[in-house]
Amino acid sequence: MTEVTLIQAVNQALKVAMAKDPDVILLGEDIGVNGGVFRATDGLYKEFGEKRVLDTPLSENGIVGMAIGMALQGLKPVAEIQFMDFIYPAFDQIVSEAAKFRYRSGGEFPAHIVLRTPYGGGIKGGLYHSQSTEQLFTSTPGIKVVIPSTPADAKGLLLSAIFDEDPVLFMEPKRIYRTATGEVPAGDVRIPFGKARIAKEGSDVSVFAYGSMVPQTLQAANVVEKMGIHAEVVDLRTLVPLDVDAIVASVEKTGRAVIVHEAPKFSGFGAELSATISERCLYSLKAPVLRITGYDTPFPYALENLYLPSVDRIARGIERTATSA
Amino acid sequence: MTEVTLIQAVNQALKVAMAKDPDVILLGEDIGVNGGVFRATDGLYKEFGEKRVLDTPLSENGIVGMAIGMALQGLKPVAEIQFMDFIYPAFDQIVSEAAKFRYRSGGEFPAHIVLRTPYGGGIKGGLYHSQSTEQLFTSTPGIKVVIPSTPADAKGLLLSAIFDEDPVLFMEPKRIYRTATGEVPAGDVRIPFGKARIAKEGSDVSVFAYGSMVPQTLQAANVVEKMGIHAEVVDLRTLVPLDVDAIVASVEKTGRAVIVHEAPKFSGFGAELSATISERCLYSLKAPVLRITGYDTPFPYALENLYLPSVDRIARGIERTATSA
Amino acid sequence: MSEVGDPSKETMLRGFRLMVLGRAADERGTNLQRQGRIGFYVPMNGQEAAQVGCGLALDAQDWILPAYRELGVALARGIPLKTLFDQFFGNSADLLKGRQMPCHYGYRDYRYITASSPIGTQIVLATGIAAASLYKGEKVVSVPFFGDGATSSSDFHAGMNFAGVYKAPVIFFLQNNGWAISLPREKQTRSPTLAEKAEAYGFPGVQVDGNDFAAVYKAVSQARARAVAGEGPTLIEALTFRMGPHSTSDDPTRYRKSEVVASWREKDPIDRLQSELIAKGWLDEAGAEKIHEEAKLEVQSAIDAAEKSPPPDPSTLFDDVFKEPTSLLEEQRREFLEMVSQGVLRP
Amino acid sequence: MSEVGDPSKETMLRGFRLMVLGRAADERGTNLQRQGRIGFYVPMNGQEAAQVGCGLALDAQDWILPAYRELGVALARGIPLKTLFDQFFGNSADLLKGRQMPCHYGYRDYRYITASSPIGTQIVLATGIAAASLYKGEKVVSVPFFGDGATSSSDFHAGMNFAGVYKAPVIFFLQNNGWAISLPREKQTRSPTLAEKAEAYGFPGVQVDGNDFAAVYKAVSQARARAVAGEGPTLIEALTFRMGPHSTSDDPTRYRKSEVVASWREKDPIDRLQSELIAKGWLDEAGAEKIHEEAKLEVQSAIDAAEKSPPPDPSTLFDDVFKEPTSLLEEQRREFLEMVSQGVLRP
Ligand SMILES: Cc1ncc(C[n+]2csc(CCOP(=O)(O)OP(=O)(O)O)c2C)c(N)n1
Ligand SMILES: Cc1ncc(C[n+]2csc(CCOP(=O)(O)OP(=O)(O)O)c2C)c(N)n1
Ligand SMILES: [Mg+2]
Ligand SMILES: [Mg+2]
Repeated sequence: MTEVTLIQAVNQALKVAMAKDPDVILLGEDIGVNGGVFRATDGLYKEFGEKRVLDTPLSENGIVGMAIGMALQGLKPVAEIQFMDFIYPAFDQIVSEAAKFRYRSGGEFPAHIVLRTPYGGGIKGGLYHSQSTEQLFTSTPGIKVVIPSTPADAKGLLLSAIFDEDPVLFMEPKRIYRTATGEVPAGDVRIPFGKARIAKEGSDVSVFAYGSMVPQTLQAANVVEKMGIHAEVVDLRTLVPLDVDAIVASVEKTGRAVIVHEAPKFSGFGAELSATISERCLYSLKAPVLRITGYDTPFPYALENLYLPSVDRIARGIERTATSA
Repeated sequence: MTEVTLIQAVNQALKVAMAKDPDVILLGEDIGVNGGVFRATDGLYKEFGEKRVLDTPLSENGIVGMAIGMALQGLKPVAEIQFMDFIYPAFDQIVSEAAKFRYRSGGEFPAHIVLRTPYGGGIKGGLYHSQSTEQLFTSTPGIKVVIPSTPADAKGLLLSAIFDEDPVLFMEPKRIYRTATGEVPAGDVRIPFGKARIAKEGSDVSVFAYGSMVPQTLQAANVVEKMGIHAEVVDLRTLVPLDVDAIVASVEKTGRAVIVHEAPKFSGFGAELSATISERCLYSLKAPVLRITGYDTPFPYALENLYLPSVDRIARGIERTATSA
Repeated sequence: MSEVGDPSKETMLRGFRLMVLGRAADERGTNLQRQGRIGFYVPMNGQEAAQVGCGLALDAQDWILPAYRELGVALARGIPLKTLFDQFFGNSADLLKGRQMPCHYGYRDYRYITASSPIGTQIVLATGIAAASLYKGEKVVSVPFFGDGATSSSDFHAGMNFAGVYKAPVIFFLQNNGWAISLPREKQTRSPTLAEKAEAYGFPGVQVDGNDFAAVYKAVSQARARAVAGEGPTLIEALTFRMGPHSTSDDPTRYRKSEVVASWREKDPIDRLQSELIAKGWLDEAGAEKIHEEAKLEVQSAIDAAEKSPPPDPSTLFDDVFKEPTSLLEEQRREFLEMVSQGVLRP
Repeated sequence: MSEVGDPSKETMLRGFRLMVLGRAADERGTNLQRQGRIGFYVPMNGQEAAQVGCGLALDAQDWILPAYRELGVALARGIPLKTLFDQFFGNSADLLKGRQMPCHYGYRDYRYITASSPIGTQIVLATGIAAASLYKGEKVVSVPFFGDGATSSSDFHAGMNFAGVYKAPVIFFLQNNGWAISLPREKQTRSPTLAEKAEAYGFPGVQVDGNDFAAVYKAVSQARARAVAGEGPTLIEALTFRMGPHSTSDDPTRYRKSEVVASWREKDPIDRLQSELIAKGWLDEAGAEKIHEEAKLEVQSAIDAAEKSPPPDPSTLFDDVFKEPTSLLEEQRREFLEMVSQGVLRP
C-alpha cells in the first residue's frame, strides 16, 4: 500500500473495475484522450481503448441517456458529468428514467449506472463550478447518493457503486481531490453502502459531515478538543442509503448534534438529518440541533471563503452546541 | 362575488393580469386553441389572441428559456408546464438561469417569470402525472415557491406572482382544481407572499400543510375535534418565502407539531419544516414532530390511495402526536 | 423477422390479422375507460399500418422502445393480449405490479422496454442500447417509437446526434400523425419535412406513407439491413393520422376540423390493406370478416381473464425502489402494513 | 451599426483597432492569471475577426448573449476595458459584485447579457428576447454566441426550433473553432457542416470564413437585414480556430498536434486584416505599429485602475438573491456579519 490522493483512488477504482469486468465502460466529456479535466480517467483511454472510454459530444442528457440504455443492454456504464453544476440538462433522464426504471417496470428493467461528478466549492469556481446539490437527488426515490471523503473510501465506495445494480450518484469532493491523501488497499476491495464511519470518537457532541466537509470538521474538532470538548465526527459516506442507526446511536450517546455541509441551509440535506435526529432522539437532546452550512444564496466567487463553512465557523458552532444550556 | 373553483380562479387571475398589463403574456403546450389540458387558460386565446397566448412546441426547456428571454426584454411571461412531472427537461433553465440571473448579474438582469404547473396525486395519474417535487425548488436559492389551496388564494397569490419581479414557481393542486370552491374577490386583489394562513385555530397541536393536503388536513382536524383534540391547521401558502414566525408562534402555543405533504418523506420539504420547528422550539416541544407524507418510493398507480396521506392517516397522526407523553 | 424489401404474402396476411386484432383491442381499451373499468387509455386508431408494418420488419432480438400508443407494435412482437390488459387493469398479474397508468407496459422477454410518460426520453435510451449492441457485437437494432411532437424534445436531439457520431444501429421510427395533442405538425417546427432533420446528424431520413403497410415494412426492413451492416442509423417518418382523441382525457373537437378527420377516414390503413389483399386474391370478403370476428372474441377472452385478477398486494408498494429495500423503506413498510391491518389505510 | 454588405473603410479600420485592442487585453488576461492576480481566464486568441466582425455589424439596440470567450464582442459593443478588468478581478467596482469567475461579465446599458457557464442556455434565451422584440415591435435582433460544442446542447435545439416556428429575429452566431475543450469538431456531430443544421428548423444557415473580418461583417449585416425585415432567423457558422488553451485550466498539448496550431497561425486574423488594409493603402506599417502600442497602453491603464478597487463588501453576499431579501436571508446576514466582526469569518 502506498499513499495516493483521492483522485488517484478514483482512477484506481475505475481501472480495477475495468480490468475485472469487460462490461464496465466509461463515457463523458473529455474523459478519453484528455483523461478528464481533473484527470480522473488519466491513462484509461490508452489502456482500454476508445471502445471502453468514450469521449462524448457536449450533452449531459445524451450522456446519461446513453448510459441508461447501455445498462438496459447489460453493460455497467460509469458516466462522468464534468461538474455537478452541469448535471441539470440530464435531470430528466436521471429522475424520470434512471431513478424510476426498476419501479415502473416491476423490476424488469433496472438502470445499473454510476454517475460520477466532482462537486463543491473551495476552488474559486464561482456560481457554476462549485455547487453541492445532493439534496436534489436524495429527495428522489430510486437513486443512491454516495460521497467519499478519503482516498480509501473513494476507491472502496466507487467499486461498490460500479457493481451495485441500482443507479448511483457518486459525488467527488473536488476541493480535496489532491489534498486528501492516504493508503488504499490494492485490488477490488469494496466498502458497503449504508455504513457511516466514525472519523473521530467523542462524547460531548456529535458532528455529522460528508465529503470535503469531513476534513474541515476534523480540524474544527481538534480546535475544540483543546477547549476540553470531545466531539464525535461521523462521516456519513452514503446519504442514500442513510445509516440512521449510527446517527441515532451517536446522538443518544452525546445528546447534542451539529450538521455540516456546503449546500445552502434551507431545504438542504441537513434538514433531513436535523429532522431525523430531533424526531428520533427528542428526549435525549440537550440542545437544539445546529446546521452549519452554505448560505441561502447562489454560490459566490470573490467571497467564497466567507460563504463556505470554515474551520473557525464549525469550531464555534460545535463549541456553542456543546456548551449551551 | 360568486363561487368559483380553484381552476376558475387561476383563469380569472390570468385574465385580470392580461387585461391590466399588455406585458403579461402566456406560453405553454396546448394552452391556446385548446385552452390548456385542464382548461386553466380557457377563453384567453380567443380574448387576447395568438400574440399573447402562445402555443409552443413540445419542449419545456424551450418554454422556460423563452420565458426568461422575454422577461429580459421587459415582458412578464407566465409559462405553463403541463404537469409538474414534465418540468425536468427545463430544470437547467430554471436553476441555472432563472434562479441565478439576478444574483450573477449583480442585480442587472432579474428573471421576472412565473411558471405555473399542476402538481400532485389523487387523480390516478401514476408515476408521471402525480409528482410533488417542491423540494427541488425550495432548495434552490433564487426562486419563490407558491402553492395555493383555495380559489381565493389561487387568484390572489397568482396575481402577486405575476407582478413579483422574481421568478416564481406556482404549483397548482390539480386534485382539487374542481372540488375546491369558494368566493373570490373581483379584480386585481393580491395576497402577499410569506404570510401563512390559519385555516383553523386550535390549541392542542399545530398541523402544517399546503396545497391539496389542506382540505385533507382540515377534514382530519374535524375528525380529531370529535375526540376533543383541538388542532390548529396552518396553510403555509408560500414555501419560499416561508412564514417562520407564524410556524414558531403556533408551535410555541401548542407544543406539538405535525407536518403533512404528498411528496416522499426522506429529504422532502417536511424535513425543513421539522428541522426548523425542532431547532427553534426545542424547549417548547412536548412530543417529537411528526411528518405524514408520501412514502419513499416513486408514485404508484393502483395503490395510490394507500400511498397518499389520507384523512384517516392524518387524523391518526394528529391524535398520536397530541396525546403522546 | 422475414424478408428485406417488399413483404411476402405470408407477412402481408400476418400483418392484416395483427392490425385487425389491434383495432379490436384498441376499441375495447377506449370503451373500458368510458365504462370506468380502467382509468385511462391512449388509442392508436389509424396508426395500425405504421406500427404493425414496422414491428414485423424487425427481428425478435431487436430492442423496442415505445412511447405510449404502440399497441400494434406490442402485438407484432407477440406480447400476449392478456399481458396488455393486465397492465390496463393494473392488477396483481400486471408485470408492472400496477405501478403505471394504462398503456405504459413493457416486457423484458420481448425486449420491449417498459414505457414512461415523459416525451422523448426513450429516443436517447435507444441510442445507448444500440451502442451497447455494437460493443457486444450483437447484430440487432434498437427502435424508439415517437411522434411529431417528440422531435422538439431534447432527447431527440441528443439521441439522434449520438447515434450519428457512434454510427449506432438505431431505426428512429417517427409516426407523424399530424398532431401533438392540440398542436398541429406545422406549428411544431418549420422544417419542411421531419425526415430531413436526420441530415443535421449526418445520416439519412426517409418519408414513407404510414398508412401503407407494405411501404412501411419495406422501409424499415431496409433501414434494418443498413444498420446491422454497420452503416448506421436511419430516421423514418411515417405519415399517418391519429383518428381518435390524444387520450381518453382529450377532446379533439376543440382544436381540429371534422372534415380533416373524415378525409383521413378514407385512407384507413385496415380497409386499404384489406382491399389490397382481396385485389391480389390473397383474401376474400368472408375470410376478412372471419378475421374481424375472431379478433373481437380473442380480445374479449383476454379482458375476461385479466379482469379476474385482484389488485396488487399492498406490501408490493415498497418493492423495486432498489434491488434490496433500504432499512428506512422497511421501516415505512412495517408502519404501513400496520395501518393497513388496522384499517386506517383502505384502497 | 453601419452599412449592410461590405464594410466601409472606416468600419474596417475600426475593426482592426478593436481586434488589436482585444488581442492585447486577452494576452494580459492570460498573464494576470498566470501571475495569480486573477483566478481564471478564457482566451479568445485567434477568434478576433469573427467576434469584432459580428459585433460591428450589429446595432447598439441589438441584444448580445455571449458565451464566455467573447471579449472581441464586448469591445465592439463599447464596453469599457476597465469594466471588464473589474470583473476579472471580482472587485467592488465589478458590476457583478464579484459573484462570478472571470469572463462572465455583462452590462445592461449595452444590452449585453451577463454570461453563465452552462453551455447553450443563452441560445434559447436569445429566441425569447427576439420573440419579445417582435411582440413589442422593436426592430432589433438578438445574437447568441456559442461554439461548435454547444450545437449538441438541448438549448441549441430548442432555441433554433422556437426561432424557426415564431420567425424570431435571431442571428445564431456559431464560432466553430474546431474544438470543444478536447473534442474535435468531427466527433461532436456527423453533420458535414454545422451551418446546415439550420435547415432542420426551416431557416438558412451560412458558413463564413471566420478569420476574414469583412466576410463576417457582411454575412452578419445581411442576416440582420433579413431578420429586421421579418424574414426570420439565420445561423452563421464562422470557421475559425482557438489558438490557445480552452481556458487557463486546460493543457491543449494533451489532445492536439502543434502542426495544426501552426498551420492556423498562418491564418492569423489580425495579420490578415493588417495586410489587407496596407494593401488597400488604408494603413501603413507605422500606423499599424502605433495602434498595437496604443492598445497595450490602454490595457495597462485599465488594469491599473481596476486593481485599485478593494474586494466586494462582505454584506453584499446576501443581496440580489431576490429583489428584497427574505426574513431568513436577513437573519443569516445578521449572524454572518456578527461572525465577520468577531473575526470568525475571514476572507
Ligand atoms: C416532457 C413532456 N412534456 C409534455 C407531455 C404531455 N404530453 C403527452 S403526449 C404529448 C404530445 C405528444 O405528441 P407526439 O409526440 O406527436 O405523439 P402522439 O401523441 O401524437 O403520438 C404531450 C404534450 C409529456 N408527456 N412529456
Ligand atoms: C452543460 C455544460 N456541460 C459541460 C460544460 C464544461 N465545458 C465548458 S466549455 C466546454 C466546451 C465548449 O465548446 P464549444 O461550445 O465549442 O465552445 P468553445 O469553448 O470552443 O468556445 C465544456 C464541455 C459546461 N460549461 N456546461
Ligand atoms: Mg403526433
Ligand atoms: Mg469550440
